[in-house]
Amino acid sequence: MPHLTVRIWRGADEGEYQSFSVPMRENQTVLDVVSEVQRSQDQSLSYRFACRVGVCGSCAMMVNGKPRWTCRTHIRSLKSGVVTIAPLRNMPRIKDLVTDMSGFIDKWGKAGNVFESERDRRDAPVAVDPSSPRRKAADAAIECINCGVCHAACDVVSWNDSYLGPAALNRAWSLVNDERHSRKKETMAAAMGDGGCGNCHSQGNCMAACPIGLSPTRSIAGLKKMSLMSLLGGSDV
Amino acid sequence: MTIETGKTDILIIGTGGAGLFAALHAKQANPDLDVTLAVKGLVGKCGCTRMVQGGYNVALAAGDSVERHFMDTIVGGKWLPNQELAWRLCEKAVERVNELENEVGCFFDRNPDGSLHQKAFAGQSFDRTVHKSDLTGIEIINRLMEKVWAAQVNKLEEHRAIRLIRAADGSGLAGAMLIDMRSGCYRYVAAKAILLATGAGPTMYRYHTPSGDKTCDGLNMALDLGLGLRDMEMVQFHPTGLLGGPDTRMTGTVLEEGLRGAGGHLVNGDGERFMFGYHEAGERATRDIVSRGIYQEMREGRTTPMGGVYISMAHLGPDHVAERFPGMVKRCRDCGFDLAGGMVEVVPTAHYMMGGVSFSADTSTEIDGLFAAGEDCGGVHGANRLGGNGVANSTVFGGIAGDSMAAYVKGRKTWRDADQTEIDRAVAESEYPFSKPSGDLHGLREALAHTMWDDVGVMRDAAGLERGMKTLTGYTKALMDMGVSGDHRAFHMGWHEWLNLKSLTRISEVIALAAMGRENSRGAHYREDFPDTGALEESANTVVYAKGDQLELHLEPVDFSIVKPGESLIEDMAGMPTPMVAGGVSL
Amino acid sequence: MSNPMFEMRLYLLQRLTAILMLPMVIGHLATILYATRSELTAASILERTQSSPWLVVFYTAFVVLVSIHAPLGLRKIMGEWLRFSPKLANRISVLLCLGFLGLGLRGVWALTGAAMP
Amino acid sequence: MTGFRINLSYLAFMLHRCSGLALVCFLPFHFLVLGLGLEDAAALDEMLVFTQQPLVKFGEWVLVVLFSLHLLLGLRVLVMEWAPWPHQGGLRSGWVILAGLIALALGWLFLDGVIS
Ligand SMILES: Cc1cc2nc3c(=O)[nH]c(=O)nc-3n(C[C@H](O)[C@H](O)[C@H](O)COP(=O)(O)OP(=O)(O)OC[C@H]3O[C@@H](n4cnc5c(N)ncnc54)[C@H](O)[C@@H]3O)c2cc1C
Ligand code: HEM
Ligand code: SF4
Ligand code: F3S
Ligand code: FES
Repeated sequence: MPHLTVRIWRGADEGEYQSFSVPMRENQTVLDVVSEVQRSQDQSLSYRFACRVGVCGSCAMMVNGKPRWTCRTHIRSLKSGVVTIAPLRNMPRIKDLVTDMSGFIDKWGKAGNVFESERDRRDAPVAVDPSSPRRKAADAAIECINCGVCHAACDVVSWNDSYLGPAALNRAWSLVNDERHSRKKETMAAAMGDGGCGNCHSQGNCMAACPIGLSPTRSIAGLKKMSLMSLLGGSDV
Repeated sequence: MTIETGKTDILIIGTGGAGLFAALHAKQANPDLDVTLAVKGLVGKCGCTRMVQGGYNVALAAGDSVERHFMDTIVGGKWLPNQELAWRLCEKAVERVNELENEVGCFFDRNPDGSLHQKAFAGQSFDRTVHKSDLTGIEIINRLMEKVWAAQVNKLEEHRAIRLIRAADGSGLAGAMLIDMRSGCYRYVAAKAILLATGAGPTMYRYHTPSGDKTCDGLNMALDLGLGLRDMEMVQFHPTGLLGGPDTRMTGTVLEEGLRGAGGHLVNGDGERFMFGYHEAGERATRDIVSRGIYQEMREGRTTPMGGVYISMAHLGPDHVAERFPGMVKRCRDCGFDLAGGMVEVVPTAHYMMGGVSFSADTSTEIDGLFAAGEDCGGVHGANRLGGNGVANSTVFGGIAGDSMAAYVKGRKTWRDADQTEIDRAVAESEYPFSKPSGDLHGLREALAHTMWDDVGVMRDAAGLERGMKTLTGYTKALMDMGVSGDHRAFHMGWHEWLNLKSLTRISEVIALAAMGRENSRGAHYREDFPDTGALEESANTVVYAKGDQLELHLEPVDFSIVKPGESLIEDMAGMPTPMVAGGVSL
Repeated sequence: MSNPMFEMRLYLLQRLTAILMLPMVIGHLATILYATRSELTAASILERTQSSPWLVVFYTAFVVLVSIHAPLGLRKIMGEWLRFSPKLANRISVLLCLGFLGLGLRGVWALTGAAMP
Repeated sequence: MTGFRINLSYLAFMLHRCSGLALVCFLPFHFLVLGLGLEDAAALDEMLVFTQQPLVKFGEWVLVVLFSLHLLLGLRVLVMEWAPWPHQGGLRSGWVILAGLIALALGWLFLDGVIS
């Protein structure tokens, strides 16, 4: 059976790559390879996953230098006989392939991403026209699984500690387009603040890397335009 | 062994729909409460609520009613549900969905007139499933996560609960023992009230859908406390799990039911459509029937190269399929399969556990201070869970748990003293594998998976169950002879797999025992040697207790407190698919 | 920052200056390309530039815009690549802006001085 | 540019930033040279002679290209930020290539003018 060489980061900030040889299989994802190494070669190898089908966003790693969701990345699609796997970029490392995602999640909150509305559980849901432009804009950004792949792909995130990053701002965009949301001003204020949308240089890595095919670049551009409107006082936000 | 200690008013174990809702409600009831979430993975980024595709059942629309939803649930559950719980589910779901929309911020799909869109789901007499495209769980959990982060709740992420600790004076529950998985340290958290919301999960089967972090730990901890587990033989199999081969984690993951609803064909290894041989509705028959049909084909050897059957969509037009099921098509493509134009191999896959901890409608349990909600609990669904009732269950009862716990801790100034011997025992039991030579954990897990699949699976009989039980006892012994490698504890996945296996083998035995005890066929439980339903009026629930190392089975008659077999709360037939979509579009 | 919108305002200012410069710069480029095709001497340049008061306005505006635009860009680069603190980057940017303004206006004066009344 | 940075939008960002930087470096000299005319026209003339040297010509060519590039890529950024997106994938990657081509074409025009 042909084998695949995998180089896996061991350690935390200090560490080194360790090579393993794993049997090649017809159907094999990067997560499978990592699992196989852990199961049959080194029990103590640390990695993180949950859903294994691309909905939980906890398995992202750097694969051959690119941030990816590993559970949905087929080895074959890498077209490479040697696979190098490292922990996700732009996040503090915990051990081996596991990173601390709490900073990323904190930024999500700092971007004003908490829904509020005037209604409560006794009221019926607001009628929302599914074909309205705002609903469509909100929808286009809403399916994010907060996997952090875009966050890892954005250089501004690594250069500027205060930058909220593409995922957090993408969510802010869906919120400011949510006609039910009553705290749009607060959400916009965060999106326009020091770490906000003005920091984005349209590098586009986020969009190119997002496994879901979302477009944080577009969402952030939307926020930039809305910021202009609101500073000019002409926005309905 | 040093043990870190902490104190909180309310400790919630698990962050699925049940856990997060409980945290939110407890904080709403009293913002000054100290609420702590402990979870095996990252908050909200693990468990199955996030994986919900199909949606959320709720009687919102004109023409639908709580009574109708209730009758569908009872009839679907083959008269085994606890009726008070089922009623509470259907009634509260209305409020909960409005809360999700208006307070939590879920942005469900709409009808052209702006009202919530509700789709058809199998086994229901009304289109009542609220959804956000086919990724409803992501929307629910992401919005809940945002709310919970903002609510000043303590988070113990990557903390595995290993034992619930009783009070020294026997008055109730004192706290829980956890392992901080990142450091490998033990942590005792004293709490006035604890919610068990670890989501059970039938991951001991060769093919299974749930998230990998779910390994029945909660059920195991409940058994240790002496609580009864009811209806444990009721394991729901989803008919179309992806089959990718033995060594890929994608195997077992769900291909949505809508594929069959839309007219997908199931074809066996000989290239024949076989479902009409089993049921007149063909591929559109209910989950249990289709699962058994496929299983039968597999048993008779008419399988695909990897040992399943094919699902084929191409005749509907590849472009049409790609457009209608973009998520499924992309998922298959990422895994190397062409769903839109080719044939994809599928198998029935263990999806949901209807059984679990016995609990009351206010989520309290027999142990003072312990509450339970979500998939860890038994009684709401009986013999079958309707698609869309799972997430309703976890969010409805999770919210109730938050309210109940906040009320419970009110006025309680002090924490109970822990029974130190229990704490010591928790540590000793977890340290045990480091005292043994490291072994082939994965091999054992595979063996367990095969046994459960073959002997305690889609179709059962006395001989198989007995054989299975014997083998399972052997696995329990084998596990105790097997240790893990190394001496460090930090993020040691082998160690955690050992602990997973400990829960899984024990709960597997519980399932097998309950399955032996039920000598009739109801819903998800099918006995080849007892294919009949049995008299509905004499319906009983199985309840399994642990007495020392032994498991004990009891049969307890169902209390038809609201409606008796033969009666109904609605005019027409409950549990019938809506005429529009036979078989429904569901998950 | 005292004003939470400070960052956003600077961002918008940079975009605004860019937009305003756009036609000017196109004109400037055209001039350069044109100039390469004709014999240039100091006298011919000065002759042309000093004959039009409009050019005074044009070049002054350009100098002002670019003196805002470029240091704002550098400010970001200082923060991102050199990891200067916001305070330091702000100070250097202001100095750069003043420097560019001084040098640039001096150049404009030199080129167009004769056109001034 | 490794791995995740391989996309035209990132290339555009880098080119835009580096061209901006280069222009900034050149700016003070440009102003200084113009300022020379204030003291005496002769110095400006000397300067113009100096600029006839091939190396300096090359430098000027680089500047013209970078200038055009910065302008065009800046325009792209402005369009991305302020104009509506036609569809989800509006990274305007084609613009990057186009901007490069136009910049080179202008550079050629410049060279052509200089050499002739
Ligand atoms: C693929 C899939 C699709 C589904 N689709 C639908 C659908 O369309 N409609 C529907 O109604 N239902 C659906 N279900 C069922 C539904 O997801 C579950 O019924 C429900 O979400 C369970 O919620 P829960 O809160 O009880 O548990 P979960 O959401 O599973 O959460 C369990 C939590 O407990 C944690 N945990 C586990 N063990 C421990 C431990 N030892 N210590 C600490 N924490 C622990 C886990 O990490 C997790 O956070 C689906 C299930 C799956 C798997
Ligand atoms: C019409 C002409 C110009 C346009 C349209 C333009 C446009 C832009 C834009 C949109 C940016 C922001 C890019 C970002 O943040 O990602 C920018 C940045 C910048 N510009 Fe310009 N610019 C022009 C002229 C100039 C000139 C003449 C100079 C210098 C002399 C200059 C120097 C810079 C610098 C240094 C940056 C920072 C680059 C960065 O942050 O990546 N620009 N320009
Ligand atoms: S936008 Fe895409 S890449 Fe970024 S976190 Fe969301 S799903 Fe992941
Ligand atoms: S990669 Fe970063 S710079 Fe902007 S377009 Fe994406 S957030
Ligand atoms: S394991 Fe959940 S996204 Fe990969």
